Amino acid sequence: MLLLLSAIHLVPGDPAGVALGPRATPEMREAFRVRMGLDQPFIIQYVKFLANVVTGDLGVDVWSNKPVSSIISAQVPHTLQLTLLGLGWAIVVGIPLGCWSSIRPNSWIDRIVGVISVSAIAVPSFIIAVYSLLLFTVTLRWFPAIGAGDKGDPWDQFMHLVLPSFAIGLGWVGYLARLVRASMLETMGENHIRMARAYGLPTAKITYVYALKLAILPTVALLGVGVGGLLSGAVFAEIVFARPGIGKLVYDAVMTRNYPIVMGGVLVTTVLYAASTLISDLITAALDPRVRENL
Amino acid sequence: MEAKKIFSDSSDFRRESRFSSLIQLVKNPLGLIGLIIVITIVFSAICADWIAPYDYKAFDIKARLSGPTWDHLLGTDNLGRDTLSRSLYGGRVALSVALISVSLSLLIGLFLGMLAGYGPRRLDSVLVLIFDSIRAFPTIMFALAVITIVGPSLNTVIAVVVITTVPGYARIARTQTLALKHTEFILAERSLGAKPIRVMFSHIVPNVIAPLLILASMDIPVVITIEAGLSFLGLGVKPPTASWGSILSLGYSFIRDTPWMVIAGGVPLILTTLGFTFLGEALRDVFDPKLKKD
Amino acid sequence: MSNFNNDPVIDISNLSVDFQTQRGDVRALRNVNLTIPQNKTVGIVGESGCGKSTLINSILRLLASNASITSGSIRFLDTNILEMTDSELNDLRGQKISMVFQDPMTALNPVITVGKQMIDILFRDSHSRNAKREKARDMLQMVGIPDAEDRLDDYPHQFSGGMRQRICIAMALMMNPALLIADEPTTALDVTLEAQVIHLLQELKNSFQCSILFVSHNLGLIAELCDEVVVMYAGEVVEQGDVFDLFHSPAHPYTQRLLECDPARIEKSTDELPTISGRVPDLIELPPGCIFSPRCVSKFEPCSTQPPPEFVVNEHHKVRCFLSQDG
Amino acid sequence: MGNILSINNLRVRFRTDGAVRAFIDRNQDPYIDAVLDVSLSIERGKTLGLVGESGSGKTTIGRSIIRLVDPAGGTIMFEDEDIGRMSSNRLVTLRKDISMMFQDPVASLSPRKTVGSLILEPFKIHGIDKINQNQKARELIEMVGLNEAFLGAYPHQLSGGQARRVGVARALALNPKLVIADEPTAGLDVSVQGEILNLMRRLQVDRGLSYLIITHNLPVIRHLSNHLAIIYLGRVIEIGSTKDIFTNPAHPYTLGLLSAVPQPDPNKRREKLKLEGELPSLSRRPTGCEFHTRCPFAVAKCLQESPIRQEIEPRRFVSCHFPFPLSQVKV
Repeated sequence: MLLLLSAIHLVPGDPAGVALGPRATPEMREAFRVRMGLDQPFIIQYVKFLANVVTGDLGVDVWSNKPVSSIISAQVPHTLQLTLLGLGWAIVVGIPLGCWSSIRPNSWIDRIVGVISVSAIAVPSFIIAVYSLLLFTVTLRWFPAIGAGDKGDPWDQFMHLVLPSFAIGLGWVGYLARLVRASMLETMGENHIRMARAYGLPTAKITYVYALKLAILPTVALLGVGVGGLLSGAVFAEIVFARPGIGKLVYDAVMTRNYPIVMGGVLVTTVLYAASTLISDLITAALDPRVRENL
Repeated sequence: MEAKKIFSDSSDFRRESRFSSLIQLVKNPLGLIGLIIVITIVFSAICADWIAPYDYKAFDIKARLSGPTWDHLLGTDNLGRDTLSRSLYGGRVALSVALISVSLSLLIGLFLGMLAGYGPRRLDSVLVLIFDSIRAFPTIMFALAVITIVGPSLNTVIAVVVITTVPGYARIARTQTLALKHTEFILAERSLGAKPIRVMFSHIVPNVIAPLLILASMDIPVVITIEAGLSFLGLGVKPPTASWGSILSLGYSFIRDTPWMVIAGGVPLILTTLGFTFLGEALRDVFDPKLKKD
Repeated sequence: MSNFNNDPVIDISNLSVDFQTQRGDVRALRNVNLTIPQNKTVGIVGESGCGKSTLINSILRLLASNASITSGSIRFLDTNILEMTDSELNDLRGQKISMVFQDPMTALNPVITVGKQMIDILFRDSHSRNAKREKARDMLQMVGIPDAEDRLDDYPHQFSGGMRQRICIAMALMMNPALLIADEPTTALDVTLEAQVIHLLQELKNSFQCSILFVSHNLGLIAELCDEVVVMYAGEVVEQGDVFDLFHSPAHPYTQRLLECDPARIEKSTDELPTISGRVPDLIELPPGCIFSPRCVSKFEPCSTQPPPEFVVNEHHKVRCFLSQDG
Repeated sequence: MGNILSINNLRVRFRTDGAVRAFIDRNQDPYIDAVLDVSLSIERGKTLGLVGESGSGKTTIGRSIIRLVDPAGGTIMFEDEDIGRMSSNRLVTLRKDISMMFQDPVASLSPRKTVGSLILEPFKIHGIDKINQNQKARELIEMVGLNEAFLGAYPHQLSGGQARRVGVARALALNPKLVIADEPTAGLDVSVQGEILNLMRRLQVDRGLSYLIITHNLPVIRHLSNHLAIIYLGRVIEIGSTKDIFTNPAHPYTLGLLSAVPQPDPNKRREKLKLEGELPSLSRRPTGCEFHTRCPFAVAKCLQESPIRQEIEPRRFVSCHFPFPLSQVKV
């Protein structure tokens, strides 16, 4: 936040000018500046902004004068649903896929899974969004095209979620598969796994208890970052599938230069991201006694 | 393990081929595919002026939104511009953005990361705090916010990409430096009287640069994606400059009329990101001893 | 070869192992013969690269994927380990043969409690969980871990290196194996802890009635603990015999030099320590004759042309060296 | 001949908790003493062995001599200067006079440099360029018994013994007066150990070097050092001539260490003193004599009073309430 605010001050040009466009009169600009508090010194602005944020006040919408906080909080659930479902895809498909290909490294199954997951990582999520829209909606007409679905109809809402969450989650399916495979292979080479083998423990137990319990740790630690990636993807998914959500809201606000909404939206995503990092840290601590001790 | 030690002896050392890594890279089928794709894309971007059938901003009023014809192999857009030519020029934009921003990030990240790792602890804390706050923004959100403030342009895209990717490089450079700081060979250099600058540039850089280069090769597709994404949202390149993102965006608007624009913008983008990712993965397999074992 | 007891626990004959590498096949083990009698401790001694790790990994069939066993057999009581199915192997491992590894810091799983890891070894038993837990506690007590009951719920990182090696030994003896393989179990420990662990092994070996295969580069430890000694050099067993015989009248020049080089044996302070000049041969292209001949000070005519067969010095003492040809 | 180095009451502390953490835990003293009240000296041209188990602080003592760690108290007199008070410029030139060899022979060589450039590195660092570089490199590599071809090799291509030789060449490049060697034989096979030790011994005689050898390996140090200092929990508990200590250890810990060394002779199996227990944690030092937790002879006095260092014969010091009388215990 500090960074963004300082960016406003450091970049050449007048934020009011950018926000209101070239045709604004000097009076309009001055009024805008006073209304946004841009006429005050930087530190005061920042402290004021923080104080407002703490009390839940994110300012008011430039055009409608509605409080930003209520506009945003209306959109949060949509984005959360989308992100969590995307994450769900990644976990439910990605982790088993990674495990599976690590059991027989360099077999043809492993190679195929490898190529597919690397490709899934490489292809941008908005391309997947556009192409899946083209294929499943325009051509095959299997899924509804746009919007979030009927409010009272959970099935309809779910159907509207399938394609967007697939689009944003696919990359992370591949990513998790690769990550789990790599850390499984690394763990499988460790001494204590050799020892478990030397004791004749059943292979399934070695793989799914002794190795996975360790190999999952880096994956869990990365899930926090993963949510950040999914939130970025959600922006595109929401635009392509014309879904409500923070991404769409902020994008529209950028187009209309609705500065408070952009700030609020970015702030809320940052908070979501921070929360997910915290959660993944807590899960790591729950799984790893060595981390727990240093908490 | 056993086998390695057997080679050691007291009158000669283990000799090895200089080109073994390159051979290994080409032997890996994915690496080879990646290399071929990357070479093709780079070639066509450099030679766009000669191989593109039309100028990227030339109109053909008679043929608007046409499908593939002999005149226009990949069809035209709503203004009648040749989609194939625009795709070729789009590659040039994508690659130059990627190249410029990745090399900037790499250099800045390397420097800051080493500074954080080798410098005083307070500086380290401050830098880490800054890196973490930048990483706390989802990239696209950050880009949207910055673009609202300074307005869209290619330079903004590069700046945003550099700012958001520097922490990744810095983090790796920092952890590597921290790990190296207490290794015996760095202590040995210090015990010989080497000053920090010498230790950093002569002994830490050569050991830190390899993982950074691998990250850079993996980052190129990410950067291309960001550029295309922002242009897709209309926040990247300014018209009439062609970018894969803007072609896609236009295609998306006319998706119910013709799929060709979406294909012409998307397929090269997919190929490029795949090519660079395959190459990056293969490079990592060759150079990262941790994963090399198998 | 000593065979005075009844059947040996392990009888290895003519074992050869190759490793495929980019440069060619590394002939890591060649024609190894070795028996481990019941209730005896056999020590394998040799410097790095002599093939001792390869040998013990072959016994448990834990060789790396680029290794191939080109000849020979490893008999455990009356079955050939090399022909065992996976399920037979799993029965063998841990239950009949168990192993203590070199580095106690990495040998235990860091995210599973010590008690759970010990109980898991008893997965073949049908006893109740509580009975298994009691057994684990008793074992920890036996190897000298104080407050064993409470410490079952601790994680490996909460123990010191010496304690972890004691835990590993306890785990190895959980199933009352017929053979315990100890691969340099004290190399990672300080001298005083090393002495403690060796002492512990001495005690346990009497109460558990099992054979021990003790691998070490330290001659002192071998002399301290073992009944019989096998000397390995560059992938071959060059000499084997009773510990007193071998230490007091070594027959192979390599064994002789090795003993001379050990600084612990040199009573008086000296300015010039003895060394073995030359180098371990490349195991991809083997020298034609005796494997030690390039470094041997007492080599003569046949040494560099033909490999020496096994000569019998006495009932308990065999050596691969032409010097012993006439007995 | 006099002493080239004498250390008096050296103390080295390490921070265990960060400032914030220490504040939260109300930890008034977030430090541990890794080295405490260490006094010892090295005679010119002679070798002092510093013996202790891992975690005893022996490596830290070595590193504080070249100020890789800063002492918290005491003096380190090198010739007539206190190393603890040297300016950073003087420290750089000091490193021409004192050089250090680190534990791991391969890992202590910068992995992306050739042996040739590693050997010439000391000259570059100290701006000595008026030398014939090729000739100097050849001289040095031949001094340690390797041939010229090695100048083009990278560290990972070397065996432990070869890398150790390169380390010796580097340490001796600038003609130092004192060489600190941390476990010079660690990780080497017995047959190679002797070669390195003989090399070090030969160079000592040729060049009048003084050595400080840090090790846990008693059989090896016996043949290399003139004097020994036995370290326990960061303190010197016994110091004296190597011969005297090996024949008449005065401190029970020294006796314990000596009898822990296994003898390569099945007739000499031990039924003797065995040290029970493990090294206590530095953050919770035992009361009284810090060795009492493992000492088989400890009595009430040992638990309460710390022993004072006493000189039991000329240049032979021991910190124990009840040292073994001389010429009574035989190892």
